[in-house]
Amino acid sequence: MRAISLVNQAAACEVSHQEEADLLLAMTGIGKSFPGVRALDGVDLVVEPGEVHCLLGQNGAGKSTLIKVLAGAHQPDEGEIRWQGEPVRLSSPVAALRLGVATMYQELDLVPGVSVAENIFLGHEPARFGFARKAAARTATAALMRRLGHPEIHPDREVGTLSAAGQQLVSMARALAHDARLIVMDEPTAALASDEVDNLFRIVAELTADGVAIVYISHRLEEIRRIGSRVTVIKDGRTVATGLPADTPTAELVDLMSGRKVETVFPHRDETTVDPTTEVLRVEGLSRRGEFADVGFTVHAGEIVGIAGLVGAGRSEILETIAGARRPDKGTVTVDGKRLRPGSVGAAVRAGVGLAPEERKSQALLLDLPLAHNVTLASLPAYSTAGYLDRAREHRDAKATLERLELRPADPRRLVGTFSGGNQQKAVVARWLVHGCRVLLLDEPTRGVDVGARAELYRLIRELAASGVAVVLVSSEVPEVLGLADRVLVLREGHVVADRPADDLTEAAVLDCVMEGHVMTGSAHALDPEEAI
Amino acid sequence: MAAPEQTAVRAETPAPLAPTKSASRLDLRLAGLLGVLVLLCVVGYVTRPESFLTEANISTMLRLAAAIGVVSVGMTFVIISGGIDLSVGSIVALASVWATTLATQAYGPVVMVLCALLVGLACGMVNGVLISYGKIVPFIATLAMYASARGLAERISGRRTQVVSETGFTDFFRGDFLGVPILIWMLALVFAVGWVLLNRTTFGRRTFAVGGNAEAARLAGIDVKRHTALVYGIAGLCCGIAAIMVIARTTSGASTNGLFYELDAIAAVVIGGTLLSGGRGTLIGTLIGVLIFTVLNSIFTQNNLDTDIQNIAKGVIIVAAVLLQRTTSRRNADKT
Amino acid sequence: MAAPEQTAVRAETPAPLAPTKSASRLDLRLAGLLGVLVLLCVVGYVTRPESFLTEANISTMLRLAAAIGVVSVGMTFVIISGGIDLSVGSIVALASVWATTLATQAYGPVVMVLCALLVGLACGMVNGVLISYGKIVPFIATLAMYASARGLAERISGRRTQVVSETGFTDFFRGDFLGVPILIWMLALVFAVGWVLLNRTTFGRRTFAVGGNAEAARLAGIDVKRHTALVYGIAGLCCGIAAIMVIARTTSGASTNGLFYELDAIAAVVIGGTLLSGGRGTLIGTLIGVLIFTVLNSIFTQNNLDTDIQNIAKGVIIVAAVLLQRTTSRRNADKT
Amino acid sequence: TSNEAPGSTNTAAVAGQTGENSAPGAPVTIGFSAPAADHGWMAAMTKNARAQAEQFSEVTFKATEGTNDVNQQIAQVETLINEAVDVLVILPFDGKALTAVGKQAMDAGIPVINVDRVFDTALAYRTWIGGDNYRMGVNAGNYIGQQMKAKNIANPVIGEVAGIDSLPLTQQRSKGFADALAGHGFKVGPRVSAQFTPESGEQQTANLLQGAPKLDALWNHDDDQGIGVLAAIDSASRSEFIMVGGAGSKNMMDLIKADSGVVKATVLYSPSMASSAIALARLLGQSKGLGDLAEHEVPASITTYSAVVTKENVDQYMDVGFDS
Ligand SMILES: Nc1ncnc2c1ncn2[C@@H]1O[C@H](COP(=O)(O)OP(=O)(O)OP(=O)(O)O)[C@@H](O)[C@H]1O
Ligand SMILES: Nc1ncnc2c1ncn2[C@@H]1O[C@H](COP(=O)(O)OP(=O)(O)OP(=O)(O)O)[C@@H](O)[C@H]1O
Ligand SMILES: [Mg+2]
Ligand SMILES: [Mg+2]
Repeated sequence: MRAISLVNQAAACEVSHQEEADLLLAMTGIGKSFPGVRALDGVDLVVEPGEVHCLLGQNGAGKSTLIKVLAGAHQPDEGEIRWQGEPVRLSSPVAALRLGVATMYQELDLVPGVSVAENIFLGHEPARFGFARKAAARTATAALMRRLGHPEIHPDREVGTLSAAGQQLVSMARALAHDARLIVMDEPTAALASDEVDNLFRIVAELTADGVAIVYISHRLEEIRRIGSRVTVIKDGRTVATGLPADTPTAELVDLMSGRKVETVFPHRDETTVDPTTEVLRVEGLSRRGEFADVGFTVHAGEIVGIAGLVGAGRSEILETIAGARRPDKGTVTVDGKRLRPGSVGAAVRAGVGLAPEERKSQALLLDLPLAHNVTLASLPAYSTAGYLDRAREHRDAKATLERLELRPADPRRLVGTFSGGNQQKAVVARWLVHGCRVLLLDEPTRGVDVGARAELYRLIRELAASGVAVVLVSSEVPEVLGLADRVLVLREGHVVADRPADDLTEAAVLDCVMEGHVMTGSAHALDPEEAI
Repeated sequence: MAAPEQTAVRAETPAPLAPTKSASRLDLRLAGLLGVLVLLCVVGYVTRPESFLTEANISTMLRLAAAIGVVSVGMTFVIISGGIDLSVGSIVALASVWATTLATQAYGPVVMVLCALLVGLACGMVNGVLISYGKIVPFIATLAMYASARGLAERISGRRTQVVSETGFTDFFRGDFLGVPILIWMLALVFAVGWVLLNRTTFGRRTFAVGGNAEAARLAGIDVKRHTALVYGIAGLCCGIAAIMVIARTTSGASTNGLFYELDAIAAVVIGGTLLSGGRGTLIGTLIGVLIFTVLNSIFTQNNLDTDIQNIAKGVIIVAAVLLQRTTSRRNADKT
Repeated sequence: MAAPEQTAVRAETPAPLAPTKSASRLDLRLAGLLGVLVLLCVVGYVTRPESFLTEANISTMLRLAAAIGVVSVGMTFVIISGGIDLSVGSIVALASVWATTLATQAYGPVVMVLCALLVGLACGMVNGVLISYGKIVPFIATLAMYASARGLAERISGRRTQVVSETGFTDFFRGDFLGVPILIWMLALVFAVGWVLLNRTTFGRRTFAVGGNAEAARLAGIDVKRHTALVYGIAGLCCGIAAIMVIARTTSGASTNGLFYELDAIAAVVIGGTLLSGGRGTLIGTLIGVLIFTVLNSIFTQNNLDTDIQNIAKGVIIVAAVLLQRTTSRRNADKT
Repeated sequence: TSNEAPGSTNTAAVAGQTGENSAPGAPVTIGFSAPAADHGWMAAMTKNARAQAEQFSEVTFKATEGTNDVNQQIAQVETLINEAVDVLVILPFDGKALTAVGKQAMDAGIPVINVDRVFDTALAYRTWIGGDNYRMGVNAGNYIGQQMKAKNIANPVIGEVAGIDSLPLTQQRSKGFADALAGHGFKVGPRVSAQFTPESGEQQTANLLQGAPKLDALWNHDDDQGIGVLAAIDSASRSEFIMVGGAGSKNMMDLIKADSGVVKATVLYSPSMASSAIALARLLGQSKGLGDLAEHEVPASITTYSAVVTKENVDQYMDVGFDS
C-alpha cells in the first residue's frame, strides 16, 4: 500500500476563498456491518468546502454504504463524524438534510407514480398548515429545471414516464432544492449520455464556485480527471489512499483499488475472429412505429458488432425486438438461415438468441433466487427429462461456468441479490453461456461495473466471439465499442446512419455522427479522445 | 401483482417536449368507469322506469352506499400507501357494538358517537403499529384483527343485537338536513375531507410516496413508520364513522354488522383504478366503484332476481366493467 | 407490499467473510414455525392429556385439514407466481355440486371424480386466462369467479344439498388404506406431488421465476402468460380434489361448501412464510401453516371455549406466531 | 356489558322442572354441536341448551362452539365421539351434510338427538326434535290471507323478506308461505333474501320498498333481521301495510303487544326446542321415558308448533321470546 498524503497542493488551491483550511466534513474510522458482511471497516473521508472529492473503489468496496452513513440512512457501528469541526450524530436522513448534506443515491430513489415537483420536494414540501402549496413547488421546480438546462421537463409530469436520464436530472434537482453545503453523487452518470454528462459537469462547476462541496462516485476514471479535485480510494471497506490528485495515473489507481495490475481500462482490438463464411444473424427492414425504422444488418460467426447512439436512439428497442420481446411492425430476423417467429422470446431463445438486457435488476435477474437457478433459467429444458430437473448436473454446470467467468464467490447456491454489480452482470452473461447461444445481444454490459471487472467482461466477450458466437454490443461508451467491435453501426433517432468497420472509425468520428442534428445538442463537446486513455 | 405490466420496459427520449400531465391516463380510466356507472343506471331505468331514477330510490341507494363508501375511503388510503386492511368489517362490528351497550347509551348520543370513533381509531392504530413497528405484513396483521375484533364484539354483545333506545342518536342520524338525509351528508363530507387530505395536503402526497417507493420516502426524510401507522388509524376512524351509520340505519348494534365489508371495499377501490401494489389511485374512482356495486344491487333487487343469478351476473359484470374500462381508455389514449 | 425490503441496496464484496447459504434463512423460519406448531401441540396435550394426542384425534384433525390443505397447495403455487386466488372456496362449492347432481351420480363414482376435477380445472383455467391473456388483475378476476362460481353452484343445485347415494364413491373415499383414512392419503399425495412439482421440475422453477421477476422470466424465453394460466389451472384442480374430499366427508354436495376457504388458505400460505408479493415460498411452510390452524381449532373445541374467545385468541395467536417465528430466526441468524 | 337486565329470568326457556323426571338420576355427559351462534335465533338456541343443562346437577355439558363450515362441524362431532359422550345433541348447519357423522355416532352406540335441521336418514338419529319450517310459512301465509280478506283487499301486494336463500329451511318457509297464499287466491309479490342479520335485513328491505311503491303485507322470516327490516320501513316512512315476523323474539313480541306500528304478528319458531332437546337427551341417557306419554321410551320425532303470536295471545308466549 502506498503512503497516504492528506494535504494536497492541487486541491488546496481550489478550496474556496472564504473558508481556507476549515474542513467541512471529517469522517474517521467508520465501521458498519451487515449480517455476514463487514461492509465498512474503518473508513476515513475528509472533505473541504468547494472541492469535488472523488470516491473510487471496486464493486462492493463500500462506497455506497459510506455515503448512506453520511446521509443518515445507515447508522455506523463505530467511528466519528465531524461537521465543520463539531461532532455530529446523523440519526436519520432528516438530520443529514438539516445539516446540509443532500444525496443522489445510486439506486434511483424516486417515487414513480407522483409528479416531478412532488418528488423534488418530497419530505420538505412547501406547505401552509399541512396543506401543500402546489403552485410554489411547481414554480420552484420549473426554475430548477431551467437551471439544469431542461426546461422541457414539466413539473407535473409523472416521474415514472421519464427516461433514466430524465430521472437522474430529477434526483439532481432534488439535491439542489435542499440548498445543501455538501452534495453526494453516487454514480450519477451511469445512465447519462455524453452531452448530458457535460451538462452535469457544468452544474457541478457552478456549485463548487459557490463553495458547495461534492462527493463524487464513478467507475469512469476519465470523469474524475475532468472534474475531480482529490481522490479517496476504498478497498474492502477500508480507506487505502486519500488526498490523491485527480491526475494520478490510471494504473496506479487501479492498482490501489484492486490490489492487482490491470493494464488498460478499455480494450485494444486484437486480430479479428470473424468467420466471413458463416452468417449467423441477419436483420432486415426491422421497424417499430415511433422507435426505429428499416434497420438491417448482418453478423457473422465470431463477429462483434457494436451499436453506438445517444440515449433514446432506440438501441435497446432494437435488441429487444431481435430477441422477440417486442413485436416488429415490419421486418425479419434470421438466425442461421431460419426466420424467427416475430414477437416470441421463446422461439428466439430456442434458435439460440440471448439478450443481456439494459436493466439487469429489473429485466434479467431473480434477486431472491440462487445463482444456479438464475444461470439455468433459459436452459431448463436441457436440464430436465420430461420436466424433471437434473439438479446435480445443473449445479455442476453452473459452477463450472461461474468459475470460467471468475465470478466471485462461485457459489451457485448463493442468492443473486447478494452479489455486487459486476458479478451480477457476469451472472447474466453466464445464463447465455450455459445455454450455448448463437447470438448474444449485450445491452450496456458494463454499466456500473468497476474497472477490474470490466476488463474481465471484455476478455469474456472476446472469448465468446472466438468460439463462434455472433455478438451485438450496445454501449454508450464509445471507446468500449471501438475497442471491442469489429464493425460499428451508428444509430440516430431510430435510423442506421453508419455501418463501418471499427478500424475506419475514431472516437471523434463516431461522436460526430451520433450527435449531428440531434435536438438536445446544446453543447457538443465530445469527450476528448486523449482523456479517455 | 400483475407483474408483467408493471415491469414493462420504460425508457424515454429526453426529446419529447410536450409535458404529459400525470393525471391524463387516470382521467381516461375514470371516464371509462363513469361510463360503466351510467350504463348501469340506464339499464336500471329501462327495466324499472317507474321507480329506478326516482328521488326516493336515489336517496335509498346513496344511504345504502354510505357505510361501505366511508369504509372505502379509508381503504383507499391504506391501499395507496401499499397496504391492505382485511379487518374493516370486524372493526365496524366492534365499534357498533361498543357504542350501543346499555352503559354507553346511558351517557347519551355524543358519547356514543365518540365511543364509535375512538374504538375505530384505536383498532386502526393497533393495526398500524403492528404493521409498521411490529413489521408484520399487513395481510397477516389485519387478518388477526379481523378475527379478534369480531370475537370481542361477540363477547361484548353476548351475540345479542343491541337495540338503540337513545332517541337523540337515532333522531339525528336518521334525520334530514336541507331535505337530504344526514347519512348522505356524512358520506359527502367524508369524501370531501378525504379528497382534500389525499390531494391537497402533505400528508396525502406522502401517502403516495410511501406506497410508491417506501425506501425513497424514508431517504427523503419521511417517517415512514409513523405515516403507515397513521394511515391505518385513518382507516379505523372511517370504520368508526361507518359504524355510526350502520347503527343509525339499523337502530341497533350487532356483532354481525360489517360482514364482507373488506371484500366489498377492496373491490370498490380496485375497480376504481387504485393499484393494489400501492402508490397510485384516486378517491373519485373509489366513489364510482362503490356506486357501481350499489346500483347493481338495486337493479337486481328491484327486478326480483334470484340471488344465484345475481351472483353469476355480478362476476360477469365485474369482468366486463374492467375490460370495458380498459378498452375505452386505450382507444382514447391512442387518439391523443 | 413490503417495499422497504425490496428496494434495499444489495451488493457484495468480492471477498465475502461467510458465504450465506441461500436456503438457510428460510430453514430458520420453518424451524420457528415448527416450534409454534409443537408449542400448540404441547398446549393441547397439557390441557387435554387424555384425548388430545390420541390416534383418533390426530386422525380427526388430519381429515379436517385435508380439504383446506389441498386448496392451500394450489394457493401456494398461485402466490409464489405473484398472484392471488379469491375464488377457491366457490370453486370447491361448484365442483362439489356438479359432481353430485343426480345425472352425474348416475354415471358412477369414476365420472363423479372426473367431473369434480374437470370443473375445478376449468374454473381455474378461466381465472388463468382472464388474468394472463385478459390482463385483469388477479384480485379482480378471481373476485368475479368468487361470485359467479357460487352463484352457478346455487343455480345447479337449486340451493338444495345433494345427497350422494352412489355408495361406491362414499365407501371408497370414506374408507381406510393400511389403517390410514383415504383422505389423509390424498392429502399426503397432493402435498408430495406438489412438492416435487415445485422443487424438482422445470414447471416449479418457472413458477418462482414468474413470481420473482416476470419481465426477467419473459426475456429468458419463458411463456409467462401460458405459465400463469397453468398455475391457476393447478389451483383449480386442487379445488376439484378438495371438493371430492368435502363430498366424501359430508356425503353430499352443497353450494354452501368451501365458505371462507380463500381466507383460510391464504392465511396458511402466508403464515407458512410465502411472500404475498411472489417469488419466494415453500410448501412445507404451507403444510405447517394449515396444521397450526387445525390444531388451534382442535384445542379450542376440546377445551370447550366460546366462539368469541376463540376468535379473539386466534387473532392474538396469529400475531404471536409471526413475531415468535421472526425472533427465533433472527436470533439464530445472529449466532452464525 | 350486555343489554340483559341483571337477574332477568326469561332470557332462556327451560323445561323439565316438574314431575317425576325432574329428580336427579344417573350422571349423563351430553355433547352439543351447533352452527355458529352468529345471529339472535341461533345464539338463543345455544344459550337455551346451556341453560337447560345447568338445570340438571347430574348432567355434564360439552358444547363445541359453532361453525358454519360443515367440514368443521363434522370434525367437532367426531371429537365428541372420540371423547365418548353419552348422548349427542346435534343441530347441523346442513342436515344432509352431517348425516354421515350422525350415523357414525349412532353406530358407535351414542344416541343422537337431531335438532331442527333434519338428517337425511333416520339411521343417523335416535330422536328428532324441531320446528316445521313449511308450516311456519303456511301459518304466516294463512294469517296474512285472512287479514287481507278481512280488509277486503282484492289484489294485495304481499312482500317477503326471506333468510339465507341457500338454506333448505328458507326454501321450505317460502314454499309454505306461497302455498298458503295460493290457497287464498293470492301470490307472493316482491321478495328479497337477507342474511339473518339486522344489517342485511335493512339493506334488502330498503331496496324492496323502493321497488314496491305500495304494499299490503310483508312477511319477514326472522325477527333478528327484523330489527333492520323495521328500521328500513321507518326510514322510508311507510306504514300502509301490515308486517308479520318470524321465530318470535322478545323485542318483536313487545312491539306486537304495543300495537303501535306495522308489526301485527309473528310466527313462532321457538329456540325453546334446544332446551327440550337437552331435556330429552338427559332422559335418553338415563333410559327414561316422557312422563305424560304412555310410551316407555322417548318418541323418535317431535315437531314443535309454529303458533301465530298476535296482540291477543302475546302474553301467553312472552316466556319463550328470545333476545334478538
Ligand atoms: N415503455 C415505453 N413506452 C413508450 N415509449 C418507450 C418505451 N420504452 C422506450 N420508449 C421510446 O423508445 C425510444 C428509444 O428508447 P431508449 O431510451 O431505450 O433507447 P436506447 O437507445 O436504448 O437508449 P439507452 O442508451 O438508454 O439504452 C424513445 O423514444 C423512448 O421514448
Ligand atoms: N443492506 C445491506 N444488507 C447487507 N449487505 C449489504 C447491504 N448494503 C450493502 N451491503 C454489503 O456491503 C458491501 C458494500 O456495498 P456497497 O453497496 O457499499 O458497495 P459499492 O462500493 O457502492 O459498490 P458498487 O460500485 O457496485 O456500487 C457489499 O459487500 C454489500 O454486499
Ligand atoms: Mg454503490
Ligand atoms: Mg437502452
